[in-house]
Amino acid sequence: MIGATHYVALSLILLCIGLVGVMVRRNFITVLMSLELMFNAVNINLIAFSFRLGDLTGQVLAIFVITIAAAEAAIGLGLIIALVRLKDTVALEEADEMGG
Amino acid sequence: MMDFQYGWLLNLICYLPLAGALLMMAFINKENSAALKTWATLVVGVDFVVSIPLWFLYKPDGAEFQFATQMKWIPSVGVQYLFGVDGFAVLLILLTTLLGFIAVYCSYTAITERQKEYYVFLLLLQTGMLGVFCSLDFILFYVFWEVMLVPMYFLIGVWGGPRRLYAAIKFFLYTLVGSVLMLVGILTLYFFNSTGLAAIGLEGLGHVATFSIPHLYTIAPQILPEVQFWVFLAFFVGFAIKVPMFPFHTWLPDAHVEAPTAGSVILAAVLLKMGTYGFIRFSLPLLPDATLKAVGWIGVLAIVAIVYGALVAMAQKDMKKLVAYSSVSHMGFVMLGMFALNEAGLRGSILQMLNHGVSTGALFLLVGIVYERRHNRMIAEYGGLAKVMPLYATFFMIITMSSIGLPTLNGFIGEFLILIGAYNHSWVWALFAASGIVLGAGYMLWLYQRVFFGELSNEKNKELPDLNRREQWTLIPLVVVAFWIGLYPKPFLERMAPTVDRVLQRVEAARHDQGPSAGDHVAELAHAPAGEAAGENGE
Amino acid sequence: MKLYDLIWLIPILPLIGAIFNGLVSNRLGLSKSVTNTVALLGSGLAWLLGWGAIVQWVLDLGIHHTHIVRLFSWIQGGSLRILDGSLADIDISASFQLDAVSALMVFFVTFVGFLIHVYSIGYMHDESDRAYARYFSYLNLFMFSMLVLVLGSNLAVLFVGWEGVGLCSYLLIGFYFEKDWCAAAGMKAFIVNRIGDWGFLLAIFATFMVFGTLEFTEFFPAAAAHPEHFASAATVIGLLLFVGAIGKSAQIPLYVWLPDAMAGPTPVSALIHAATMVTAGVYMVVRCNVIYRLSPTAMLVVAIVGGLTAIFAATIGLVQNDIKKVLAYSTVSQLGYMFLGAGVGAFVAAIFHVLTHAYFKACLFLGSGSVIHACGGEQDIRKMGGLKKYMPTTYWTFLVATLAISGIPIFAGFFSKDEILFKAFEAGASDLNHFGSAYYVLWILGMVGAVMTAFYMFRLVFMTFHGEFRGGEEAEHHLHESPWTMTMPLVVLGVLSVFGGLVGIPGKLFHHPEWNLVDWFLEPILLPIGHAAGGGHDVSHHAVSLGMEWGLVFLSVGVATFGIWLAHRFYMGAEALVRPQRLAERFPLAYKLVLNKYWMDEIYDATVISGMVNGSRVLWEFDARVVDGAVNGTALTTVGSSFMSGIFDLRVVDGAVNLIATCYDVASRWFRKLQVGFAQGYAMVMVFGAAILLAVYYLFKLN
Amino acid sequence: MDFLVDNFGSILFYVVAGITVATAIGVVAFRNPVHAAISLLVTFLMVAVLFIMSHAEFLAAVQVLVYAGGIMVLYLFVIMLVRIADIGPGKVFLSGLAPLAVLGGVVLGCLIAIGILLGSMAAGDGGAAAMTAINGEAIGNTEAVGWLLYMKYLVPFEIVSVVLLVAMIGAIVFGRRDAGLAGAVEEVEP
Repeated sequence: MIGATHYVALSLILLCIGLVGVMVRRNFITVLMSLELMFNAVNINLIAFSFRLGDLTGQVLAIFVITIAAAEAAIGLGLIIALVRLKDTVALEEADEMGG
Repeated sequence: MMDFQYGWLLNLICYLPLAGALLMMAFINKENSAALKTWATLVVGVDFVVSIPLWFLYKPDGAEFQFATQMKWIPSVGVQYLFGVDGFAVLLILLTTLLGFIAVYCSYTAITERQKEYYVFLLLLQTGMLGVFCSLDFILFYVFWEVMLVPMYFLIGVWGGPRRLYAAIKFFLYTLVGSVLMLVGILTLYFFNSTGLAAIGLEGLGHVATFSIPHLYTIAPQILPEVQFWVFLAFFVGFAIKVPMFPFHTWLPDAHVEAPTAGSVILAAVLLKMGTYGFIRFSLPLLPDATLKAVGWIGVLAIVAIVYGALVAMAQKDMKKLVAYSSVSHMGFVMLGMFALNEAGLRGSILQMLNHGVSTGALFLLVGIVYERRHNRMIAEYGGLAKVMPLYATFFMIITMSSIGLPTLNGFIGEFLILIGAYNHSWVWALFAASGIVLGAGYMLWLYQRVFFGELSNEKNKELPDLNRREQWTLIPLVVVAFWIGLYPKPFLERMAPTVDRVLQRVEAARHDQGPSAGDHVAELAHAPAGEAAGENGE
Repeated sequence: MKLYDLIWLIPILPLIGAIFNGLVSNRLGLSKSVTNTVALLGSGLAWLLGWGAIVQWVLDLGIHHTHIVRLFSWIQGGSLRILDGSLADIDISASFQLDAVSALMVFFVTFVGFLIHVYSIGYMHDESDRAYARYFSYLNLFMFSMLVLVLGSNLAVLFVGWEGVGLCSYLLIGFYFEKDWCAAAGMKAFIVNRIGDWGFLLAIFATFMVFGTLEFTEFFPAAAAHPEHFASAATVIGLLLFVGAIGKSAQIPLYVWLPDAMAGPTPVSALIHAATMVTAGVYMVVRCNVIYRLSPTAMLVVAIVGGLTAIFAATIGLVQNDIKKVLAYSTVSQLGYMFLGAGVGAFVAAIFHVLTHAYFKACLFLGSGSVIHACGGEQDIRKMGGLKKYMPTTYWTFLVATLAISGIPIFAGFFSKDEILFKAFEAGASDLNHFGSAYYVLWILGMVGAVMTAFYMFRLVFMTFHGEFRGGEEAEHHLHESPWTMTMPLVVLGVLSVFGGLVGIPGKLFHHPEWNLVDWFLEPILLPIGHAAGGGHDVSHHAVSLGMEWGLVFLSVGVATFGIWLAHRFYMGAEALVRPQRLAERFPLAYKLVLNKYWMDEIYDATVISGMVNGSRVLWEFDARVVDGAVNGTALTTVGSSFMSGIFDLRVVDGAVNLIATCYDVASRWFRKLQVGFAQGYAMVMVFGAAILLAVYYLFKLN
Repeated sequence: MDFLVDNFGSILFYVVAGITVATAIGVVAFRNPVHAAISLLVTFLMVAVLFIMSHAEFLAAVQVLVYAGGIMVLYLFVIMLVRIADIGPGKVFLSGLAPLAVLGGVVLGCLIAIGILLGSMAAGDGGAAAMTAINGEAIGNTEAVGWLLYMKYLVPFEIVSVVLLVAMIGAIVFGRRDAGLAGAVEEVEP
């Protein structure tokens, strides 16, 4: 029988994939998409526990996460456009002029 | 002992300039000089207006301290927030608010750089000075005393003349030395009142720890003579530097010469009064034994200051320096009257503080006016100004006469009472001190002659404009007050009378039971209920 | 309401005029007619009110009544323990009193003041509108002060007027302030007066300490009631008061300011420096006659100073060539006579001489003003001469006044001066206070002074009005009689110089003592002193017989005539001006001594003034070097020691601190490479961090 | 077939989970962003299926509508707009760090897994009814979520909406051509 553990495991795998994507990809767009993956991982977790505990709050929380993810996507994409304007590239390591 | 009615009024007066300064910092653009000036003037103007009710609401036959506020501040060591004034402080507060207004009003064109900071400092200074006169808790008093130094330091150091840094640092350090010694004195009294201090072998009275001045008044008769001596010495140095008494006066000419006009005005009119205020508020009533022993020494120092200040003033080539040394001489009169320790002398002393504030303040204003036009204070640069600036000459003449104590003007009443008090104490004092009026006439009239009379020989002076309307209005209030005090000083004398009487009572008490066997007192009081002190503060 | 209840208004009226002219006319530059109308109204109304009040007072209350009008309580100084051990309240009120002396003073001060206001209209006509307003403002202010002085009912109010007239004198002497020497003269007057005020102030304090009050009507009776008790105090108070009088009335050694004071406009010299202000000292001594009569020492000092001044100033007057200077020294000399009178107990005679002196000296000064006006500002009598034909009115009034001052019978000065000299002689004859011989000497000095007075005054008349004009052709064309505003006061004062003395006819000589109105009028001020032995007023009238008295009268007339004859011999006719020249050549030292006023100004300059100025410079150096040097030295020591400890601090204490800082610095240089905004790097660090945290957590959790 | 019928839920889960993981790896692995985006789209859809399986029908709908419909379109827009397929070789030491990063991810994953395994979590679906009920009254899942969202979590809901608004404004500001970045451009360009 599929239980919460399975969902959590799946969620963990997705999270790790997203994490690795964030860390290794140089393409800003891909990095953002990896972030979306991580959001989804979290949502899976929330839904699973919501079902497991019989509490709808998890779903509500998931809705908030989706909303925030949308907001993040909007900002992130805006940053990509800005970066392209500035540097004509989407390589994340180009944005390294903060100091040092 | 205290009357809490209208306590808010005192707080309002004290903190209004502070609030004004904060609002100014927050909301007024530093480029907007018109708004800065208007706002600063408005704040000090309103402050003066709200301080006027003190004059009418103060009841000479009422409690010693009126308009009081009492709150906890640092309960662990017994520091309270204690505000309250007697007639003496009311007069000084009014003097401060009036002169504060004039100081702001006279700076419109004199200060062209960093105007925002300038007015903020002036307003802060105002709060500091008012706080000193309002405080009835030693620590609160000390805080305001020190707070006051900082804006003054900047006023001299930033907007001053060529040697401003030297003057500002000298002023600051000199005063600081004095005030640190004063703090030591305060702490000694504090420990004497409460637990004592084993390290210096000081045995305490065992009261609840407090810095409340009204409470300390009540224990004053029990303070041991040797404690009184050392505390008096500490206070003396602190206050004498501020007065300034000979030989602690040398910071004054430098500070005055370098300070901007408003700074000089405030310095002369109010800051110097802090020292004499301290003597009357603390040294005399708290340390009567030591006071009685010090009378001779301080009298001599005061007379030396009168004669010496006048003579040195005569030798000056710089107008501001001359006026500064005349301050030394005038403050000598104040000290002399105070330590004559009789009603006439003390009343004259207090009145002379006001007079000096008005007259010398006005003199600095006048010097500032001509300095603003010529950027030169050397007497030799001038001559014959009465021709081009008749109105200015008239004002200068009136203030000169007020300064040298011409009857019907304020200076006379003060000097008359001081000298009659001094004569009462010792005719030798009066003999020498009265020579100050001759010398005073000498240096002031010589100054007047060199600046205003004679031929208008210097080309640069030929086109000097006379006073404009604003300058006139900075001077008119002072002239009016000068005549008022000179012609009808009764309202002033009435208001200071209770303070004078109480101070003298406290001193006389010590004179009569000279040297009570102090050990018995301490033993007796050690068993007194500990709550007594707190009870007395509250009344 | 009776007019004598309004005596406070007498000084106030000119004050209003002064304020109006000072603030309004001067500021707005109102026309001269407005200015002088206001000024005349001020002084004129004061005159009318003053006379009216006096008349009503005499009629309603009588001359023995001292009428006091108390305005308000002025100075409340609390209570003081005075010498007798009781507590006295310092409560000085602003109050005025009308009694015989002040009535007499008000009588002539308002009147002469008004005349001089009128005269000034003409004299000051050439000034600019503003200067004109300033002048009249000062003049009115002077009237205010002088009237406060004479009307004050206590020493403090008297002092207000005393200082007030000093101020006005200062302002008016320095009226032409653009001339350095005018301004300097004003300052000199004020400061010298201040030296006197120093004594006066101390006298006030002493009075309070002795009597516990400053009101005349309170401490005079107290003193008179217990003469022995207050004798020594009276000496102190009397001498201190006299210091004030010396300053104000220009006696030795403080007379030096008065000749210089002639720098002011001539009407000012007439009003302030001849008729009124300078007599304030005499007024004050007479006012306090009770105190003086208690103290023989003080009396003698007053007499000696007065007598010496009288002759000393007269000798200087002999050779001066400036018309106003001569009059100035003559004033000093006459003031000396007044003090001589006061010193010998002839207080009434002293005040009488004040009155007559006011008439003839004001007339002389105004006359000289008229002359100066005509000569275009020239004051040197060597450049005048023969003015008689150009300005007859001036001449005749001047001559009359000269006769009066010389002591020719009928003329005003004769009666007063003669009475003073007679009383001096009498004091010697009756061995007053056992100082008889001293008083004889003073009488002789007075007589010699009288010769000199007659001589130098007629020298002045002859050199100015007689002979040929010596001022050159051009100046001669401008000679003219002055306008009526100037001559009218001259005439009035001239008439008074003739008849003004008749109020004080020495009736005793004719066995009609009641003829002497002045004696009758002023008698109330001489309070009877409780114990006969203490008093000096009790001069025996039997010491000098009537015949002797007549003899003295003729002697003094003879002396005056001799002076006039001498002047005529020296300065009239063919040998005019040659004889004095010869005399001067024969006694060059004496001549130079007198011409240069005994070098008194130079001596004062060399000793007191330069001593003061140099002393102040030395003190200033002392202040800058020693007193301030100590402060700066302390500062320097502190800075030095802090520098040393600074080095220690830098190397040792700070070294440790810096070491740590260096570590941080190096580390941060290395670490900052991570902080470049490289987001993925952050993420990686975060992941490892989280991993380590979790691992650590497990390690602890699981064990 | 019984096996299939009986274990339909499990089989479905494994299949869906497998696709999810595979496409997720695809997102990270594809060089071409378009491919990655399409891969991500599939992931989203699969996650929606998982939601349905957990009785979160409403959320599944939202997932499809918002993610698949909204956010993905946005990504594709940007990818089209930017038109940079290949970003060339990396200039930093990052390439060398990639294995380390993978290692870190794996280690963290393992550690979390340990945590999950250590915790006791029994299988079960005790909440199936609860997913459609509110206050014990059975209604639809959507209605129940709505009820909770608008009654109990109204304030967080409003706050989130504000966050969204802020993000919107932020995106507009970043996307603007002229202001904001204009100065920065000048500074950067030599």
